[in-house]
Amino acid sequence: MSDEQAKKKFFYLNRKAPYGTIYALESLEVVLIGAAFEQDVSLAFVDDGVFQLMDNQDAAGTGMKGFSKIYRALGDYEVRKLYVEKESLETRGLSIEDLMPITYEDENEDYAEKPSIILVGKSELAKIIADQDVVMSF
Amino acid sequence: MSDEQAKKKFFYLNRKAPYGTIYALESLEVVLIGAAFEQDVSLAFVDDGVFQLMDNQDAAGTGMKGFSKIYRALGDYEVRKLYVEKESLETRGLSIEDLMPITYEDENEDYAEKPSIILVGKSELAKIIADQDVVMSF
Amino acid sequence: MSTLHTVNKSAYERNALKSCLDHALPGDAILLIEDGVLAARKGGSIAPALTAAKASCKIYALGPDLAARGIVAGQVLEGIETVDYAGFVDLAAGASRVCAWL
Amino acid sequence: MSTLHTVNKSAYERNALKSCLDHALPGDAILLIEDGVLAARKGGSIAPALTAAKASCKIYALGPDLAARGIVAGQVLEGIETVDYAGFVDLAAGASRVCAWL
Amino acid sequence: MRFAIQINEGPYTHQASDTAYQFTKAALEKGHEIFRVFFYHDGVNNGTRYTVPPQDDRNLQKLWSELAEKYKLDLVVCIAAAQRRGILDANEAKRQGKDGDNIAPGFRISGLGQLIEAGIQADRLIVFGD
Amino acid sequence: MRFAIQINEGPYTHQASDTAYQFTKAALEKGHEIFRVFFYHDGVNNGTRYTVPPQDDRNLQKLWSELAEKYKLDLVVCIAAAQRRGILDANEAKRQGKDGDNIAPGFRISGLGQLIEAGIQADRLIVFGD
Repeated sequence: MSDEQAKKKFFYLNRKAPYGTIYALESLEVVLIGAAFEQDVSLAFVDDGVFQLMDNQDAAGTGMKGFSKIYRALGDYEVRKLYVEKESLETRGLSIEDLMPITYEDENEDYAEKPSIILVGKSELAKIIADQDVVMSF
Repeated sequence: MSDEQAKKKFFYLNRKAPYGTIYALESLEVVLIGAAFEQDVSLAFVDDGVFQLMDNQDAAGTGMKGFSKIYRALGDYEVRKLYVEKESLETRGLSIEDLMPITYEDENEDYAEKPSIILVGKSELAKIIADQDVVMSF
Repeated sequence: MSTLHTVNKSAYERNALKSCLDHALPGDAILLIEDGVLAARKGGSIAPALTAAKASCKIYALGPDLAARGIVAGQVLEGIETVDYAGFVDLAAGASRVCAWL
Repeated sequence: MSTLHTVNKSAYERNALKSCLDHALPGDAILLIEDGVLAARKGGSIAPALTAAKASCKIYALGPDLAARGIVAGQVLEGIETVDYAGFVDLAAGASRVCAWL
Repeated sequence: MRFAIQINEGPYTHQASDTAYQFTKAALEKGHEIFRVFFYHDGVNNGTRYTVPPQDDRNLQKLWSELAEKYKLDLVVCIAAAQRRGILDANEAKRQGKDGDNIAPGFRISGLGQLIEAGIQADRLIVFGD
Repeated sequence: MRFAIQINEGPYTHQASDTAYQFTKAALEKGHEIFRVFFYHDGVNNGTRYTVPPQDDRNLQKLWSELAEKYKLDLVVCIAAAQRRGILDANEAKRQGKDGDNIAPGFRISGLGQLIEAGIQADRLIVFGD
């Protein structure tokens, strides 16, 4: 799959909150493995999916394994497009400041740290979906 | 548990549609087994639970096993109180005529057939819940 | 090219159908399957939203799932087309991608 | 005697909390657990409904579940009391029955 | 006080088993009695000894087995639900002509009557599910 | 056309496996190719041979195994998801020190890369879940 022409656009649609169910964690596991395949990867956080990116997650008291640090490491896996839907944040009383900072190093600009989170409106996200080859839902 | 004083009020809270998930069917299986214990049994159909009682169910095309006939047999198991919430029907554009007829034979009135379905408003149902000993949710 | 959206949840219980309608583009197809078909019944509170969506999207419901839930032919909202599993395959083949709103 | 109602679903995704609020009687207790605690955060669209319910019911949220989801102390709606698992046990023991809105 | 616990979901996919475990442990540590823990629906999947969760994660089956041993808990897996989902003990495996079993230590397979009995005998039944 | 199928839920509890089966069967009967069926999350529970559903009900594991045999389908159970949920083949059982395995005929255990590859190789990926 080294041929640029053969790259497919993979889109991970995350609509569920973390911890109450395992979908957020196991979706991340697919993203990490998928990174090795060098496709064009985007993640979307819509509806309760935006809670996956909340800052200050501490699952210790529940007995479950916390996994929020993995989102911060996505940049190292060349996963750099994390679309977060504005309307989903607003409904939940959240703003981008409530989310953890997630960045990547841009090798074309002397490894400057750049934000991976891209705020989009729902009509914009609809167009992004319409541009994908593979949509994985969890 | 033959002592009348020892009877407990068991309440089965059904809020999910049939077939999409197994909860409706496996809830019924508890009700059937539970009938042998001669407790005071009520079933409530609230929210999408009202769809469990829809007339004309035919699951053959899905490959799944239909089980709507079991509801009609509940009278034979002395399960005679099926509370259906009015507001839940209305939201879904349903009336009691859309549900299957479910009856029992009243041994105190020469085995006359009587309806098991009892239409209740949500405030009435709230009071019924407050009168129960054991609430089983599915 | 267009997207086939699938919705398998009851619109009365969850927000999946609403979210799907919010993200479908004109010309897309929406297929209601499993408990998702409950929204296709006439007279329900979700009906106006589906009727409005018909202006820009084609809406389908899986026939075997309607039948399982006791929704017979005359009770399906006008303009929603019933398909079987082979029809589902055709819709998936005819779209450029399939997006499941789980 | 009173009922302890538990809600473990996000009010933004499902209708469980709404249904619970519709069936709670004055004097009942409502405990938000698992994804149910998401409703306890200030500023969300579900907040007014919870605030209204506080007039007749006592509302609790499970602390470990709030923490897991990054909802810290100052972000919890006023009047919602945070409890731990031992507090959950006390609430269950103190009520006459426990009703789960799954 | 005497509690009974009903668990409707399997481990990991839903938080139900985690929350039920924390509740049960807290109740026992407060000196309450747990009459029975009944595993129903996908909850029966808590009772397989074949799970191998990641090393840095909790092992729910082991947590339940250990709690059962420490407090002499009665962990009952519903037989009808277990048959649909492939949870077997040695007896069931023999009866059904299967070549192995996967039930975990401290769990036993029995009928739905055990859930009803738990509802009758316990002061409170608490249901954990999806 | 070449389809890939992802199944996120186990048998019976959710309809996902039923719908995916009917879709897969219909696609094959129409002459389409199924590149792979990938079982993820609780979907791995479709691949245990220990299930014994009621005699008048469908046996989803057998339906999948038979369809796989008839059409040479590639049924892949995700290894990471399977470890959490107790689905083992003989190799995995040995590697993990377990005393038995429960994988059903026609299913194989492999990594998540198989799902990505299916997304790359197939014309359409269809996801069935909760």
